[in-house]
Amino acid sequence: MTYEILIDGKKSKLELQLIEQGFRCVLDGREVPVDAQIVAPDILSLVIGENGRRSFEVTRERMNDETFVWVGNARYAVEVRDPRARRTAAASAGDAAGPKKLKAPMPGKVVKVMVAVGQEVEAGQGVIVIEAMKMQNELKSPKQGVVTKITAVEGTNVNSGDVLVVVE
Amino acid sequence: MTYEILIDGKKSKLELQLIEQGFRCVLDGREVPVDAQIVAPDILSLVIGENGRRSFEVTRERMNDETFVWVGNARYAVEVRDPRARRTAAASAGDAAGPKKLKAPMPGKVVKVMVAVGQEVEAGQGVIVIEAMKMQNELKSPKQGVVTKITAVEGTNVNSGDVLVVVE
Amino acid sequence: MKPLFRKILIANRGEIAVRVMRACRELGIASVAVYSEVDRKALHVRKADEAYPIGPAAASESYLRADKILDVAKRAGADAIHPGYGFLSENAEFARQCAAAGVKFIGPTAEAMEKMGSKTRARQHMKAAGVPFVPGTDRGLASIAEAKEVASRVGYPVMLKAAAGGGGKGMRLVHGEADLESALLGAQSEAQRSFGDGEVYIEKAIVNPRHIEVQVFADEHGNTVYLGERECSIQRRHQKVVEECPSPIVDADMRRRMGETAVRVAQAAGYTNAGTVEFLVDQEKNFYFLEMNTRLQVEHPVTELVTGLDLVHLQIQVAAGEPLPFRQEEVSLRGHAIECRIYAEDPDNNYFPSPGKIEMEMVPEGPGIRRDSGVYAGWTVPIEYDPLLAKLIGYGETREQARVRLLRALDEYTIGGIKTNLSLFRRILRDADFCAGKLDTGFLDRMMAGEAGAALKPDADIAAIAAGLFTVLDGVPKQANSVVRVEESTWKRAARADGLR
Amino acid sequence: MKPLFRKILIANRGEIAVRVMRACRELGIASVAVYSEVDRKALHVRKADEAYPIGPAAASESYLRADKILDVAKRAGADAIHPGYGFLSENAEFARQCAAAGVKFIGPTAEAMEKMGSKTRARQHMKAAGVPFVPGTDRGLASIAEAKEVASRVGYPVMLKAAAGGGGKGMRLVHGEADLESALLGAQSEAQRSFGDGEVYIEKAIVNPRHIEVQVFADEHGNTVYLGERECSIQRRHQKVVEECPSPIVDADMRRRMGETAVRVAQAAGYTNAGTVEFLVDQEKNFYFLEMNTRLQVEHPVTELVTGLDLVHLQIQVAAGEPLPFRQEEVSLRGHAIECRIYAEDPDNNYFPSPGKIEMEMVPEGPGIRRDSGVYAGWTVPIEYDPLLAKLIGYGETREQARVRLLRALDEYTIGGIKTNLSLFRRILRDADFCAGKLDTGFLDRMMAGEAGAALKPDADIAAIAAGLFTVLDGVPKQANSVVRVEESTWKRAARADGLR
Repeated sequence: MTYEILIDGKKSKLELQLIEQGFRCVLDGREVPVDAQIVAPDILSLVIGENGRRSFEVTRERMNDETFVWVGNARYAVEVRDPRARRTAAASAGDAAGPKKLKAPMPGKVVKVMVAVGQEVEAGQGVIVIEAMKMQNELKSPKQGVVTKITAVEGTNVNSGDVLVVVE
Repeated sequence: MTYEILIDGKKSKLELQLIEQGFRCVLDGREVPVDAQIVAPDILSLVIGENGRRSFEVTRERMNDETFVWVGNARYAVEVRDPRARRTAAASAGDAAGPKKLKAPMPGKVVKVMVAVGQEVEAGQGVIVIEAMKMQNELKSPKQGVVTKITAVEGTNVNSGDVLVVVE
Repeated sequence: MKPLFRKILIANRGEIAVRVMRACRELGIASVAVYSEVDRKALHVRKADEAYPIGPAAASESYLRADKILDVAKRAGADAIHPGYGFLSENAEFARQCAAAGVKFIGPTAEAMEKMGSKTRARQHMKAAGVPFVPGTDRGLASIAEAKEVASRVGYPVMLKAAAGGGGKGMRLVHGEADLESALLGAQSEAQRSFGDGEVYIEKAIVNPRHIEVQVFADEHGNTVYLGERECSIQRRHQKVVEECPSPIVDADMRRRMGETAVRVAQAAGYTNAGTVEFLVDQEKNFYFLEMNTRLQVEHPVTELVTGLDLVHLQIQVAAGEPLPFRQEEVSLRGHAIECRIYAEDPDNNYFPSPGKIEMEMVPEGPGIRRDSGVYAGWTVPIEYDPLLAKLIGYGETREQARVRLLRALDEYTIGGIKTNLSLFRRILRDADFCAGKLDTGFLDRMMAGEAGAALKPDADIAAIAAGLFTVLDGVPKQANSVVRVEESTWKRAARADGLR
Repeated sequence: MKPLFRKILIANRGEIAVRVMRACRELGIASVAVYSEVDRKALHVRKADEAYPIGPAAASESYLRADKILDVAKRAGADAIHPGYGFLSENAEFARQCAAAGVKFIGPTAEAMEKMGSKTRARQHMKAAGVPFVPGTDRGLASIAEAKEVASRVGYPVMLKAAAGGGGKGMRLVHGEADLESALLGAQSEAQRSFGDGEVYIEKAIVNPRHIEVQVFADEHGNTVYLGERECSIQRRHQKVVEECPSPIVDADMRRRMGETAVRVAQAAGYTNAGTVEFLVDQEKNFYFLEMNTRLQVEHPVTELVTGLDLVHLQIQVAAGEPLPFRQEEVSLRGHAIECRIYAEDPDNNYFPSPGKIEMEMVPEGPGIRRDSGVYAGWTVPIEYDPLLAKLIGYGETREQARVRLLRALDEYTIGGIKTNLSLFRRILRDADFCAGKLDTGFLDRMMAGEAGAALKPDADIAAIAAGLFTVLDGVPKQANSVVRVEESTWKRAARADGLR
């Protein structure tokens, strides 16, 4: 099985082949001896190497529709593309040309909508203000374009990951 | 919905009726105001009463095929009989007349099988010795009768809940 | 033994409510929680013996509603109320209402709170008690000549401040006499424009002060003691982030002088129960009274670890009328403790609050580590309140040992689903100035402005391998039976699952 | 600063391996785990920087295999080995092999271990150092006349013991001279039958002794100190269950006398690093040397909490050749600590071991509570090793505060899936004799023989309601999306689920 894996946006090729005692693991053409065990849901214990068998605890975190893994104190954004699902993955990868959704990065209350449908906005221009825990946060347009949809309503609560505005 | 509930073997009748703000709860004919929330898998936060709203944290524990609930420090064996599944429940409730399975109460190694198939045994007679953590434990026959099956093999490991011997 | 109280209502939420409930449980006292609509599943409700709803999420409709809280106290039969910190804890009117309702308020009297509540009134009481203030004038300057005279007496740099002021309006920092006249004119006209009052006074400017506070405790029999100091100079937006006890710069003599001053402050106000006297400390280690906090502080655990005392037990005992069980000379500091305030905030977005559901929590334990938490995995941190999730406190024989133990504990600590400031502490605790104890209120802004040192991410390869393995193993069916055979490995199950494809 | 060691191999498993790894992390030293086949997922493997398999589950094939462990040390480049307790920790031959391999053994020298390893050899060394033993004779009694003379000199009751003995054979407890002659003849003939050697000697019988031990520490520069005592009288099947520091009966003078004796014991053996000298204490508070444990004890945390020291840090520092960083007169005890050993054993089945999978774990935290654990929810406790899961330690200003904090923590502690002895501690800590500090090695058997007080189960109604609610709520489908709307209650989901039926 071969996967295309993006770690913080950087692409790697990972081959995993089931063998008697676990997996044969080849990362970007380099064979890596791996001993892996799931010790709890979303927690993987890895021992890597033959001599100098380094022990790692890797934790998977899902937030909205993103996935991260923690290795020690460092958090990596990950995306795994299964070759069998490659077309779907490629199709869903947005690019700058299409419409972009501005999502709420945390739950909060919409205190101000600063744009109107049809309005032109610059990339980085403030479009929505959300308040949480008594602090206000101005959310910025993800790209230059025209506001095609506003779902946020002033005075209402939103959840993390809710779409607030679409810019096209 | 009405349930027959056994707590440490003592039977109660519990009616739970879904209402606007939760459940209407009647235990053995007595209405009990209940505010219940699942706070984590198998952990229930209960607030009971109107004035003097007592707060309880109740944890469910499943061990082999038994279920227990912890209320504070006390552990109660529970059995819930759903009226709709009553026939099944009644059928599966073993009685002294049928065959009885002797199960391993903990994982361990079978160090001795003290009976043979066809042998008559008394209730409480030692039939199997299991060793765990360097201590030996003699398991006793659950009833008087004849050994009809022995699945335990000396020198092998067993898991908690494995059937070792059947007495009929 | 007669119990101190029968039942205590805790008029608070989060970690401090849990901490007070633990003390109640230890002392054999029943605890009563109150909660707003979004807090039904909060940890403090789970830990309480009784729990009562008090209204909508907004604190003004629930945790700040003295009437509702006193009504619950009555219904539940509570004979005392612990206010925690924040909310109603420094509200003299609430303390007065408790007294009127015959419910003991665990804290100072309304009168003592009022003496300390207003800064100008506090200043008058404190002057009478001989407490040091930042040198300067209390009233407006009559002339530039007077300004020059005062400035040269207290020494430059000086700060000009509008008497009616606030928010930085009418303020000027002046480094030498050459700049004084124009600064004074500017400040006066700005004050006039902003407040309709051109009165301006002078204070010595304390450059990069330390913020050091002294814990005091007074019983209802006239005994007042000090329990060492806390260094609280690491602040962001005037919010403390890391606190420690003792301060790296306070020696036994300075501790005694600060402590005795703090006791005079408390006595001048007729203070009872736990309180904290805050000081500014300049680079020559002169200390100046800032204000008194008339409640238990968030950072009280560092004092507990270093003095070996339980301040909440003491609060309850003293409120029940017991005398302090020790005298000043029996108080001793041993070792060092450092506290990190774990907030729900996003380190990658200017530490903006990040409420939401905690999907995962791996918590540190072991030697020298204490954690006071108000949350749990599965809990949704509401958007309405303070973002404090938990306090992580490290203790050691020495400051260095406390530091490395905390770093070790931070390594064991993961919170998933929401963003937290855990990474900030890893950076602070490794900072060279922090290690050297070179702290002042500008420390954190300086550190943040410095090289971030680009978050170390040495294990991208491991992350890639793990990501792939997680994906493969997701395809392995979970066993229906929770009992897993010792001999049966994940691999065999994976192999079977693979065979089925 | 030069690191003490570069990499330490921990030749152990469970909580002690984790505890040592934490110290390594704190001191900037890499840690190496070794593990048997059933321990791949053990907590100590998860916490280590490196991990190596050393063979089958049986300890004799893995954790007791000096050759395999030294081979790993070589492969991993470890420059020191920490043996923990048990396994190879008191194996002089292993210490010698480490030295030969150029790997520092963190503990005493092989020579010191050997001096202490044999009871008779230890006795000779200790006699020379003037250490008190239980009074009596060392050699066989020549006649009944001699027996009478010795017995009346040491005082009744006395114990007759076979010189070649063990296992209770040839032993007789004698309460007065009238019974002495027949008892001696009986003991001699039983000894002759059992061991082919009729030699019998007399010792004063210590009735209901306390078991009190002294922590000693020696560096490699001739400095030896004592770090207070631990009361370990609460035992079951000669296994300690609860320990505390200080002992309720040891005052400053007795502590000094016991401590100085313990230091003489250590010095007589040329001892280095951490060690423990065990004493029997009779009802008149006379103490008698029992044996020396040449390793870190399970119960070391109570000493750490009361002295404020980290004994594992000290072990590593001393092994690296550093001098002790303090002198005897700088050691002070403050407060009180009590430890509970949480075992996987079934309280309803004579405390028989109960290994298996831990399905759930709710752990205590907060003021005064430390937990050193070697397990986690999801871990399968193997059948091959000691049943110790974790140690729960409570600290307080006073013994009473430590006690109530521990009881509070026990209230917060639930382990599901396997049986544990948590309920035993709830009973011990509420026992009247325990509260009064009236402890001796017969305490636990007496308590267990007494009224069990029928486990309190006041909340059967609550259990019934909860059981029903769990069943109903099981029918509610889990949300596919883990983000739950704040406004959306369990009830609404339940209502929808119900509507679908």
